[in-house]
Amino acid sequence: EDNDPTPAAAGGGAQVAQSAAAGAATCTIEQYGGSKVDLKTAKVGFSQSEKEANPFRIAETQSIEDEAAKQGIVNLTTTNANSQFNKQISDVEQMIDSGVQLLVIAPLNSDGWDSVFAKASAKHIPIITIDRKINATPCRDYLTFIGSDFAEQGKRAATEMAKALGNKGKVAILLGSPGNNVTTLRTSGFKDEIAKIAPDVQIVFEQTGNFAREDGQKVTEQLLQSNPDINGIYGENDEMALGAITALKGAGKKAGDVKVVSIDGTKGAVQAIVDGWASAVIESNPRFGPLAFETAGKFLSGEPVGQDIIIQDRQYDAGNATSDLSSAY
Amino acid sequence: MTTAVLSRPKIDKTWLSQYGVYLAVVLLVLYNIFFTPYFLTWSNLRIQLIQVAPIVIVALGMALVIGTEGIDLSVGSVMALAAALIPLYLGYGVIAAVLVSLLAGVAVGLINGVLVARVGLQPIVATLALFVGGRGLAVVISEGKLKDVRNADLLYLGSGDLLGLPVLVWVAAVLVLAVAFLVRRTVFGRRLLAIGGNRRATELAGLPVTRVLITVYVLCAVLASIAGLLSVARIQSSDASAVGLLIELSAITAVVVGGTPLTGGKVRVLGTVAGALLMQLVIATMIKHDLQPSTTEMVQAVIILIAVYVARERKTR
Amino acid sequence: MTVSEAPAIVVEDVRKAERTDHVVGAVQRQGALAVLVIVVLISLMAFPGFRSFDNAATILVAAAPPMLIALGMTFVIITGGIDLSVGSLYVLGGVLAAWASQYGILAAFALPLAVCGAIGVANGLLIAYTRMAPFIVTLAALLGARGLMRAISAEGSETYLVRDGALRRLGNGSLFDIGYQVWLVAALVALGMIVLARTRFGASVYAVGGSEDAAALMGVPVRRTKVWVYVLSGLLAGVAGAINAAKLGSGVTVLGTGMELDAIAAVVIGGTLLTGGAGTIAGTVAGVLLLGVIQNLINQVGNVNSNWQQVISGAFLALVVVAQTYLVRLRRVN
Amino acid sequence: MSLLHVTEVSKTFPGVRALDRVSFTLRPGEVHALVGENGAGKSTLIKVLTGVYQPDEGELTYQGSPARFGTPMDAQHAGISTIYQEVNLVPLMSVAQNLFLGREPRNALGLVDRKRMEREARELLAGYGVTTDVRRPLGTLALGAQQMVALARAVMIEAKVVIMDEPTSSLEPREVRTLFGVIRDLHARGIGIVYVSHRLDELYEICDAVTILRDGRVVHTGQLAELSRIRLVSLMLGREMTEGATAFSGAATGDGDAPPVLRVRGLNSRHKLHDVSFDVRPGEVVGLGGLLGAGRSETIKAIGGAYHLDSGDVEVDGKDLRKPTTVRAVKAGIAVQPEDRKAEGIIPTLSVRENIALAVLPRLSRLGLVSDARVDEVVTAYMTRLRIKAASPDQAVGDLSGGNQQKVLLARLLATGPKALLLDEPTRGIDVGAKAEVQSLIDELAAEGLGVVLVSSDAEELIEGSDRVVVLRDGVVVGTLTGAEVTTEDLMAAIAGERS
Ligand SMILES: Nc1ncnc2c1ncn2[C@@H]1O[C@H](COP(=O)(O)OP(=O)(O)OP(=O)(O)O)[C@@H](O)[C@H]1O
Ligand SMILES: Nc1ncnc2c1ncn2[C@@H]1O[C@H](COP(=O)(O)OP(=O)(O)OP(=O)(O)O)[C@@H](O)[C@H]1O
Ligand SMILES: O[C@@H]1[C@@H](O)[C@H](O)OC[C@H]1O
Ligand SMILES: [Mg+2]
Ligand SMILES: [Mg+2]
Repeated sequence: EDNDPTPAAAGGGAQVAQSAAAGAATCTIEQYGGSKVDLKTAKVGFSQSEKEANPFRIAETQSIEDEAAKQGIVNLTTTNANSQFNKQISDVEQMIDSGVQLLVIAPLNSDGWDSVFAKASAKHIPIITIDRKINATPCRDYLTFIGSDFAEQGKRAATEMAKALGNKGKVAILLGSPGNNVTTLRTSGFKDEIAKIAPDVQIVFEQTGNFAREDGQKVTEQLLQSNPDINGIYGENDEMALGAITALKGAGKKAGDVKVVSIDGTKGAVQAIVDGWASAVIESNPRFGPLAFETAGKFLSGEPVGQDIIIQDRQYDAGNATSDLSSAY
Repeated sequence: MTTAVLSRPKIDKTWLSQYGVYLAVVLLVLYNIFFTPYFLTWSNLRIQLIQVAPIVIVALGMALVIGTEGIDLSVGSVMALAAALIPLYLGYGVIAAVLVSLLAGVAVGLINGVLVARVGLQPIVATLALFVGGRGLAVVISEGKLKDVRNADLLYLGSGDLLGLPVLVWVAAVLVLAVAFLVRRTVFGRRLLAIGGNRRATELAGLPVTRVLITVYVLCAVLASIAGLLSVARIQSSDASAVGLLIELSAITAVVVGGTPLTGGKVRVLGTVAGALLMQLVIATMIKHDLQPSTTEMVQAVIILIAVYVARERKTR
Repeated sequence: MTVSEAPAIVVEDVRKAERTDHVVGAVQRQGALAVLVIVVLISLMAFPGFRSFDNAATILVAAAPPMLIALGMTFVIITGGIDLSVGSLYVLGGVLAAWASQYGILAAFALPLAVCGAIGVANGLLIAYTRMAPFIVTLAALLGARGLMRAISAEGSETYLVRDGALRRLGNGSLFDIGYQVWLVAALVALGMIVLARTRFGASVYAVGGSEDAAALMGVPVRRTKVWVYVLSGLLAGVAGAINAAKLGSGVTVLGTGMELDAIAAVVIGGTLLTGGAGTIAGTVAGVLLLGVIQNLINQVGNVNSNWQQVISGAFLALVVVAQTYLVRLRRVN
Repeated sequence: MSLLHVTEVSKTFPGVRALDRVSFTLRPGEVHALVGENGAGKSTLIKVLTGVYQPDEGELTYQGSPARFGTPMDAQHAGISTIYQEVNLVPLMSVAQNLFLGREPRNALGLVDRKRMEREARELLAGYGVTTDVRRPLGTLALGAQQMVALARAVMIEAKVVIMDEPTSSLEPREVRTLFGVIRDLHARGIGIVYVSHRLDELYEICDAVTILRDGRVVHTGQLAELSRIRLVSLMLGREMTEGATAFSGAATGDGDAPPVLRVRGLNSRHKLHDVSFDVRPGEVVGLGGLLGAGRSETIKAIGGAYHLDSGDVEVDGKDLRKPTTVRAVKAGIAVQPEDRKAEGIIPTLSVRENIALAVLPRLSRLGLVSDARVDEVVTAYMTRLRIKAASPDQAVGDLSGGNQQKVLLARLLATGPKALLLDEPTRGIDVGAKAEVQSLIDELAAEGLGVVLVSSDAEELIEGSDRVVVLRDGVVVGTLTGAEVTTEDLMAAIAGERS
């Protein structure tokens, strides 16, 4: 009865980097320090931040592991901090002690990486951060960031929300977990764009759902009681939106009564579009494996790589949800 | 049905300390009726009851354990275990899945009970081990993944109605009555309180202390696993890493705010329900006024302190 | 009754079992240390990655904040109390330290000390003067302090950066290749040992936990002692937060849940009785290190599903505590 | 000239007026007996004198000027030192630490000077006849030795008043001698002593003055020598008494030919019991004699399944218990009254009713549901029979006086309808009235055909109450006194090892 999300490997949806602007900063091994190594034999460490309840996380880890296998990287160590930040820091530090030559980090928090940088820079270990960005200097503290343009995701969600509501209505935001740039930018991107394009859309409610389904459901249940006239819910990720949809069903709403827009592109959320419960889903592609190792490979063999590698994210709505369901994760 | 056996008449105790929790619930409800739009609607009440039901169920078990001068930190992990097992056995039908998750509760309860009653560990330490390990196991079993649940029978438990009330609330209500009855009227209930009052003496009086204690921990864990499977049914998915997270603290708070002393020897079942309702209403009130978690948490802290201060036991010696 | 007037002699005869008693007693008191030594020895042989000096230094640095929290917790638990607020105070302390670092390193310590100390005072006063259970008072403080932390950090979304160079150096600099904070913590632990073992305050701490009524009748300032242990615990949690912020370079807000239970586990593994009246700081030190080493080892084993970590930690905790209980019992039966 | 004086103090607890306008005067160099039934208010008065409780009304004068002690420490600083009824030291701390707690010698750095503390502790205790490793946890010492430590601690500070609340209840005769030596010494130094005890012999031996409390009121105060024992007891109880050391009838009971109701064979427990065997026949009271630490309590507990046995058999009515557990023992008809009432007997938070019915609930219930009517029946019966004084059956046992707690405990045992009743110090710390009641109750129960095992450190009680005395030393049965041998002299000789 359960749907085991079949992740990355299956089907399409490989990440594509946006073409970098001319003159965008790059980084080479000379600038960063360190020496060339063969990626295949290099010791690589991957640090995952959150528990893998979220399909995004499953797909992300899977993609890294699959790609490593595909490229014949034999020496990959993975750790999972189970959402404990201090554990993630010691996980990474320990990998540095054990002599990794490349670090791929999906950071839990955008700040707080001083000690890791101190250790890694002493040994010139390149760090690629994926999905969330670290507030530090690329090509010095870390090598590069690969991920989405989160403010843009927020904007696109706003556009879809405005469209779904006909530029008028009351909207609630389910915020992601605090302390990272993803939440911050998805919020500001959304609000700024709404203010610009649909001033008649009012944001009446903002509570955190910690990127988690249960929290999304609980908060929405309360929200529906205090603001029964709500027209739209913006979930900063799909899990919270799916929780919100369960709450909507529980409150006796019909599909489409309240417009739901969210970010990530999980199977469940895209299916919700098919079922009429969600209006649109902006993708946040978690399949970082190929792009991360391609970047690392280039860098370690001496080629320059971008300091900020922004990927292209697709989008699902009523028009393409059914046909593109297979590329959701 | 002569004198209430649970609480001897306390001439010394003010009315407030006995009924403080209920008063607080009433006050908060009144506040909301006047100041919170749409509060006094059936659908709102319904949501509050639905949300509080799992906490009430866990708190019932916790109250029994606290009555024996124990504590059970592992309830959240038991919920996670129950949640993790359900999708695995749903293929064999809802009954099988429910039974298996209840069995997980029995197993954890037995371990806790044996560690406390036979090995003689302090409850907080004994259950700390399963608090840590139990959730770990649940996450291992579920491979850390969230699994959607679509089984209609199971979902009925989480979102269905029976005679106009959510099934979930019926289950909680029946369990409240059952536990209240257990504590007040049965031999088991009195033995439980005796153990909380003086375990050594109860032992020497020839009572089967080990058996009673183990049973209490099993009951607590089974109640937690019921809460776990109901949560799965309600959230329509099983996420072992999230279900019941930190619920041990909510449950203990409900029990203590409800007037059951941590020193054992006394259990207030209805007080526990009121305690859970009070904390639920606080959270609901805050969210409804779009106040942020920071405010909610600070208000909760103050309410806990006031409630416990008012209901605090005088020292008997 | 015919009883001689001769002066009574109550001679406690040397128990036949006294010697085994001593051995068992020592093992029980230093059980965590013994287990720690064994685990470390085995790991040294089994895991090459464990052998490096860097790895040891990493374990020590990571253990520094939990060590301070467990140190305070040891005092509290010996009085028969418990402090659940330390995890929240730790995060709060970090955020405050990071914010205050713009005014220099002294401010970065003074502010968290003041705020966390004040919450400790509140805990202590409520526990000592109202007879409310420590569990519940500090549970309220756990919520309250977390709320406060969120309130000053825009619900956790604002992360203050550490602005002070000296504080950053304290966080990531080292002396003899061992982080400054390890030295700082070692000094505080040593101080804690002296206070507990060699001062009147320390004696009061044991007396209050051993028998509160007796202590009161013997003239021990029971309430004052209780207030002080919670203050101490709050202060140490604040310092722990500050040095962690120094290390991370910012006041991270997403930390600390469950930290109080880790600290309790470490203290109990270290042989301190939750019922109060007995325990040592040396044991706590071993307990904290043991938990740190276990986490490190699980990563060493390599790609075991990291989900197993908790299972193993839980099993280990049970094992150590059960073993300890049997040792104590063995001792009693003798 | 008064050293310590209270006028018209009152103290009310919920439901009880523990002290009702009590006046009391202690003069320097006087040993003043404070007597009264259980619950008369002795301990409460002492606690008022020493700052544990604040009186509701009344004045306190100390050394001629009004005084008010907010805490026990205030009283201690003023020179009033107390040994409370239950040994009140910290068992997990070392002997030396207990002696010096709060006034540890310190070195130049302000740190506790442990060496000096331990040396001084050793020297000090030697003066009280206690030689032991002062680094040992106090709790590992025998109760008597602990009491001596408490005494040494109390006298060690420059006390002007020393208050002793039943100091001898857990001392053996030799220790009582030592204590009296200390009291005489204090007396000679002009220190005022308040002495609470239920043992009349002791009072007449050591006290000058007496104040008698009844139901929280002073019913007599004056010189002890002017008061006959019989008068004293009558005043205490408020009714006339006849002479007699104990209330045992002395009529030998027990059918010598009947098969034993309790048969104990070869009890062994490492370091504590060695091959302990004896029989108890229906209607017989078998005393267990011996010094503190002889293993009497262990024997009783082992029979009741509450003490670890390496080997041994216990039979009740010919049925072997096979590895006794407390549950099995109670089922078989063994009822044990433990020595430590507070820690192992009563359940303080529960009511009198709950405490009495506790062990027989299954009998008073159907399908696991308790019948309140049947419980009330049993509870009322025993409360009447044992004359339990409580505000109501719903009063928490923890709020009763020691004697009444003891009776509640006995009621619980009797309610189980035991065949063998094992009593460990059944009259310790209870007043003469209650004591007499308990003693005649024991006779009565034996007459009804119960087998009774009696442990008492009161030699008279043991001798007069028992038909036979089994004497233990170091966990070994060293002799049995039967018939005409059941005398104090023979008992002492057996204990001392002069006969076998
Ligand atoms: N803390 C308390 N709370 C309630 N009642 C109390 C308390 N302390 C004593 N009492 C009651 O006050 C009365 C006097 O008790 P107190 O302990 O002074 O008696 P006592 O003369 O010392 O008796 P005993 O010989 O048994 O020690 C008793 O009825 C007792 O139940
Ligand atoms: N395992 C033990 N460790 C330390 N002290 C003990 C131990 N067992 C008994 N004691 C102490 O020794 C004392 C006497 O022991 P025991 O109970 O055997 O004496 P007894 O013969 O029953 O005498 P009584 O009943 O008069 O106390 C007790 O007061 C107890 O405090
Ligand atoms: O959308 C999400 C991702 O971008 C974030 O970093 O973590 C949680 C995800 O659901
Ligand atoms: Mg008394
Ligand atoms: Mg004894």
